[in-house]
Amino acid sequence: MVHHIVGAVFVLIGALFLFLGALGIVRMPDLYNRMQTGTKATTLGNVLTMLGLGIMHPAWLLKLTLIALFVLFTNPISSHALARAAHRVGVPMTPLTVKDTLKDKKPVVKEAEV
Amino acid sequence: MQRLPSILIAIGPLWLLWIALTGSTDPEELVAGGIVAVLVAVLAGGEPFSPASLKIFQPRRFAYALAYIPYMIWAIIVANFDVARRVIAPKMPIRPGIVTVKTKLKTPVGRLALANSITLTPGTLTVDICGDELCIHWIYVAHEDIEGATREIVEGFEKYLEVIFG
Amino acid sequence: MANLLLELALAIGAAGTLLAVVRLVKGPRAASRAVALDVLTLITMPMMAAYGLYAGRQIYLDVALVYGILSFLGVTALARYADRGV
Amino acid sequence: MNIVTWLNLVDLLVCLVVIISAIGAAVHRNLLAATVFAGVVSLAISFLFLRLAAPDVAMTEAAIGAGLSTVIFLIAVRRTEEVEGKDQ
Repeated sequence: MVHHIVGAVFVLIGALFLFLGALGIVRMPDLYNRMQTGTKATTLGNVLTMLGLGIMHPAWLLKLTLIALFVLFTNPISSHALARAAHRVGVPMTPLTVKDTLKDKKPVVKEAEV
Repeated sequence: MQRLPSILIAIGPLWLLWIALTGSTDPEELVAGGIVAVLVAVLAGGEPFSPASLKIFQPRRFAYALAYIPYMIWAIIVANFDVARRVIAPKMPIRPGIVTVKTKLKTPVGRLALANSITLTPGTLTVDICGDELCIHWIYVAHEDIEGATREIVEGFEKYLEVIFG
Repeated sequence: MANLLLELALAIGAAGTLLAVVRLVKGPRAASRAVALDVLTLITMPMMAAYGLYAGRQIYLDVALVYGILSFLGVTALARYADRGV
Repeated sequence: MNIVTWLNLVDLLVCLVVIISAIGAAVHRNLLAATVFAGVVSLAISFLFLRLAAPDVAMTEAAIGAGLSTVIFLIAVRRTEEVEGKDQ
């Protein structure tokens, strides 16, 4: 019975991190900063939730581990693809930005309304 | 036919993945999984794998790969508390910017691993790779020059990845 | 007790979903909306898995996994479209 | 069995998400944004199917809504965009 409670607490912490990720994409000023919180907080939230579920029900641990690994591997890739495409079409950065070396290297291709 | 060794290597992990996903060891499942694994490996040309990927089983590389896992887990936890602190703080302490760093890794898989690791760790997000330079969005720019940024972001991972994929 | 905690976690996840929808509606351009879609997927996947445990059926995990894979494909296709057109 | 739990709250919130994003998909002029909204609709409906104890339907909804229809919409947008551009 104890492992049920421990696992549920892990799930709860994971859900809190997921919530923080969502809060981050609302609060952050521009797309790239949103992506930072949207990638990191949700990744740890996913892994913690899967870990907690695995503690609660050890028979499912293999499949839960697969899901967690899947998130861990694909999440950076999709956010990298989004960030690259956004920079390519010239999504503006926040005025707080101090430096943009990519702009000097690869100028923005088009100002599409993406 | 020069892809044949890669295809043969790719069949093994794909078959193991099938077994893990179905979660059963019935003979029928095993045969079906084998057929699907061969088909996928042939269609993909054994793509992410190559004969070089067998080198991971050399003891030194394997030990470094094992040591990389706890290092990565610790980095992810630090990253998340860092991000959580920035999100909750009423006046968000951010100083974003895109900086360039250099990498010494040569293989595509090694660079992929480096880029993914950078994305998962504190305040950094890989935006683009051009040649041996990575353009990284940093949520709090501490060093604007290439050398400082490389020292701060890349070198911790490169120590491990150079041995694993080098 | 454990069930109550799971329900609470699901409710927190749903609240997070609502916040992400705020960004989805506000998002100045399609790119911000795509980020919101990504985050929504990442919130829904563990919630599906947690609900699977709550309901005691393992097949819900498969739904979560299939959803994750296909949504990754969708987001990547969106990014690729914006980059150079599908 | 008539007890109201947290899960009923979750159902309500998810229904709200479906309504909001369906309206968004109908209203928006930018076709990419509308595609994203349609993806969110299928995501939320897939969760509702899970709540109704229909995992097979949920899996199909996920496969069609998230994967196939997004890609097909993108291809359609690309094929038609040029015509719209000439129109303006």
